[in-house]
Amino acid sequence: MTFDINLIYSLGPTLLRATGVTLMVWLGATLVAIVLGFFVAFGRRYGPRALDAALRVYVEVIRGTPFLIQLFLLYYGGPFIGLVLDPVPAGLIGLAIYGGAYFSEIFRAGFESVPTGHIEAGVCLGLDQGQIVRRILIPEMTTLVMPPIVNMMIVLLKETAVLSVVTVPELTFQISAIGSEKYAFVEAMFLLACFYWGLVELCGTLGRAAEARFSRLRLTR
Amino acid sequence: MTAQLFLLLVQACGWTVFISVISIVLGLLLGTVVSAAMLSSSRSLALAGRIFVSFFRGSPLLVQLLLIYNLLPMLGLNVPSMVAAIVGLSLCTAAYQAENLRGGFASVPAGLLEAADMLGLSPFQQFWRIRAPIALRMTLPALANESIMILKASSLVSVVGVVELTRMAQDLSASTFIPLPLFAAAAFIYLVINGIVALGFKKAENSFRWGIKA
Amino acid sequence: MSKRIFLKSMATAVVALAAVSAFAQSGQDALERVKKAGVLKVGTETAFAPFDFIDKGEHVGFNVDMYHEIAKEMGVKLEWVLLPWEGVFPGLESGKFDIVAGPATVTKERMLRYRFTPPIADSTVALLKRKGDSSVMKASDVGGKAVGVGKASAQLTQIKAYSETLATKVDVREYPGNNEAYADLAAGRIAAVCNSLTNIAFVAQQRPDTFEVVLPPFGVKAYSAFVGRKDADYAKLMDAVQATMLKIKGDGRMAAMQKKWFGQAFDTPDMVNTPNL
Amino acid sequence: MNPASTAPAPAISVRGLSKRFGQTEVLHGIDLDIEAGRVTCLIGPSGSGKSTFLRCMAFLEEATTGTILVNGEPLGFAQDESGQRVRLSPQRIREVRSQVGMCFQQFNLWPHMTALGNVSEALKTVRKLSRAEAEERAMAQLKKVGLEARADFYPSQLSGGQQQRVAIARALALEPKIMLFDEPTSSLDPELTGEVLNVMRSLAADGMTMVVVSHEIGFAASVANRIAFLDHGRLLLNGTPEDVFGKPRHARLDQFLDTYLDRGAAMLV
Repeated sequence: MTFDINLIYSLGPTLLRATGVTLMVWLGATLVAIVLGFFVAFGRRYGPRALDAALRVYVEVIRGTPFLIQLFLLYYGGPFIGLVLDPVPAGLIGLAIYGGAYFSEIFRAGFESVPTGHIEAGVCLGLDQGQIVRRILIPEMTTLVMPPIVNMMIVLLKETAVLSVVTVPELTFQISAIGSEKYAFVEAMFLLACFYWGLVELCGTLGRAAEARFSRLRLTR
Repeated sequence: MTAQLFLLLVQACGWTVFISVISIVLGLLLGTVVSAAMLSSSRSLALAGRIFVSFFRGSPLLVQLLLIYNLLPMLGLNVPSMVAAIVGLSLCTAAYQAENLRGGFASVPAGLLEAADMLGLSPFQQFWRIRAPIALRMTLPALANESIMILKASSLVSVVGVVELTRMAQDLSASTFIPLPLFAAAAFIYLVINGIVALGFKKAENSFRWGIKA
Repeated sequence: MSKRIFLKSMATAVVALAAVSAFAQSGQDALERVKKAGVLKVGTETAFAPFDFIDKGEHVGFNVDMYHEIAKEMGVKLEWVLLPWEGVFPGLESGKFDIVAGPATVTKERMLRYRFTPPIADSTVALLKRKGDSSVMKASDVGGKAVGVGKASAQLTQIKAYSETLATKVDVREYPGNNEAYADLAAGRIAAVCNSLTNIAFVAQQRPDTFEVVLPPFGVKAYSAFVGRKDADYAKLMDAVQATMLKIKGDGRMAAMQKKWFGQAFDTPDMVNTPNL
Repeated sequence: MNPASTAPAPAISVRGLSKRFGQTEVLHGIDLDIEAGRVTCLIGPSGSGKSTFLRCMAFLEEATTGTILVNGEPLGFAQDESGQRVRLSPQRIREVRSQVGMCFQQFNLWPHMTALGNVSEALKTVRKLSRAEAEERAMAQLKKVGLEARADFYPSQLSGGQQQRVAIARALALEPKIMLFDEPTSSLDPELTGEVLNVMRSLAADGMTMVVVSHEIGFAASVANRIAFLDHGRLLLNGTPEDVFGKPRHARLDQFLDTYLDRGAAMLV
């Protein structure tokens, strides 16, 4: 087996840029997905029954099919219904729609954990709906939903690899190129493992730190 | 999109289900062992457990599969495609399931085990009669999620030469050049399989309610 | 997990990989092994029509016929190992199979790492467009338009070089694979796909209502060939395959197969020693 | 057996028991004999170490120093010839501990087993009885606590008082010689404490040796034969209810009764 370490050095700047793209798409999509997931969960719990049914279909279809296929249909099938997206927006939107379904399930569990009595207490004190969400719902469920949110963020980080299929110039797209250009597939494999493991460990460490911080806040309040 | 193409997809999904089911079961057993290691008082055992979980959760499954398929033969252990696929998927899901179970085991109240201890149940009996059933029941929703994840992730085992549902859709679209209907059909088949799995787990959850209302 | 442990385990992985590769260097001679087992194992991807593809559930194509002849001549049985393209070369390196079908366009860069067999087809590039698109009638019409091409492929080099010769440059879009590029051509994001004529002729033939080939081809002459290892213990095997293929070419069997799968026979050289790319 | 002897051999004999968690010593050199066939109540303020003391007698906590003899046999640790404190084998610990049953504040019923399952589990797995025999004996115990009609209910379907009675039945099924109760009514609604206390009363009437950590001073005063008062990890008082509660009272006890008890109970004593 041949293993050319110099190849890796020569790729430095490209890999740096690709890491940037991966992180940007991942963070952007995660942010949108969390907001989307929150509103989906909120709509399902407190909205009308028909909305719950419609959102349920969204959640189940997204969770029941592979992300690769969803993204392929969105990007290459979209234009046939008039939805033409550039690669990076398509990747961002696809990842956000995918993550939103999972985040909504996390928030659903979070909402269920808040006793109705606490919300009723807020109503009695004359808080409006927005205040109840901001001042009661969100703070109370934070500790419970933080660990699964961090977990899901890690899953999404690894799913960004799929974006290569719609030509987003992220890590997998760039690294696998050294495979097809120089036929250095083994080096590519090794690099992929290193980069994703490193990023995931980083994300996990930051996530745990954030969890610890949030739970401290809760205790001191 | 002809009936013949759809039939080929359905045949290929047989492998998807076969490999996923075996991997989930093996992963559950191995995951139990790994989570026990992580909870153990031996520091080196706990560290080994943590590294296992870190690696198999942190690196892409694609790379893990390629390593198993291509590195083991160099060490003189030639693994056939099917074995590599099952081993790779099992190790990966074991890491995720170990984390789930760790949470489940930790959340079994210590008092339940003290009660068992007072009644003279051996540590082994305490684990299998009290701790494991409760932890498993508590993590059943997570196991359902993980099973669906694995059914979807099994599309990657094509990289070691097993033609499952996604790969068949890709192969067929590379000769018919009608990817959209083929991928939509594959998505539909995944949805049906995962719907059945989700229903099965709901049933299991309901039959192990132990009187606790939903 | 702390950073130190992470670095440590990474270092261990590197050492292990190095040790494994050293171990893999020392092997039995490949030809002897193939003869002894009576089996030639060939790795390939089945998403590369008309070379290797799935038709009615069966693996067929030019490569299947060609390797059938090669194995017959060498007096061994044939065994296919079917993998996605990203799994093919790791498989070759780890000895999962003896040679790769593919084929791949012969380039200088690739010759540094692998040994090519005698070429099996002309891989001169041409353009594929949407059926009835009157804005692309000849290759030079793509100046200023978006053209899709496989990432890091030999065709990418070709279209880039060609773009330089045009008054308005081509907007080259890179795709992870040809099939994604075809899908995007159908979706309308790009005006054409640049690929070997052999491949796109087949695409147009399969979906005549959707696609159409833009003739004539352009760019420099290039050829595609099967790929094997350069290691010393593979030299005899590659020599044997090379001799066998030249025999099949010499007696006209290869031309017949080319006619069957590509619709025409190619005039290919016996070996490509100094590729244009 | 021996009518001449006024003081029967103690069921549990504690000597010089200390317990520390890290740097903090929570029990300081406690000596106490638990008389057989009698009810001993451990009382004291929160944090006085009474629960820890009880858990030491169950060997759920390991004492840092000191010895505990259960019917004359050392529990957990013994002195060897040279006076060194040595840990006994798990087998031996289990044997000695099998004479002791325990009830917890949180009941600790296993949620995945019915009431009958909870009571019969140890009969099957520890005593190795056949399923039929185990369930028959378990049923008899449930009958004793008045819950035979609830045999097939899961803990989540029972009230707190019923759960605690199942827990008592579970402990009694193994026929222990001594029963330890760790605040058995503390997590119950007031109207449910009665049914549990009644079961404990009838158990006392049957002559069971009992050690009860409780805030139910009324129960302590009326049922207990002995009261032990712990404060800051020390055994301050140890005697009959009349001795302990009667006037003049120890100043700390007076303070405790004032601070920790509802007036109604304090009136009783």
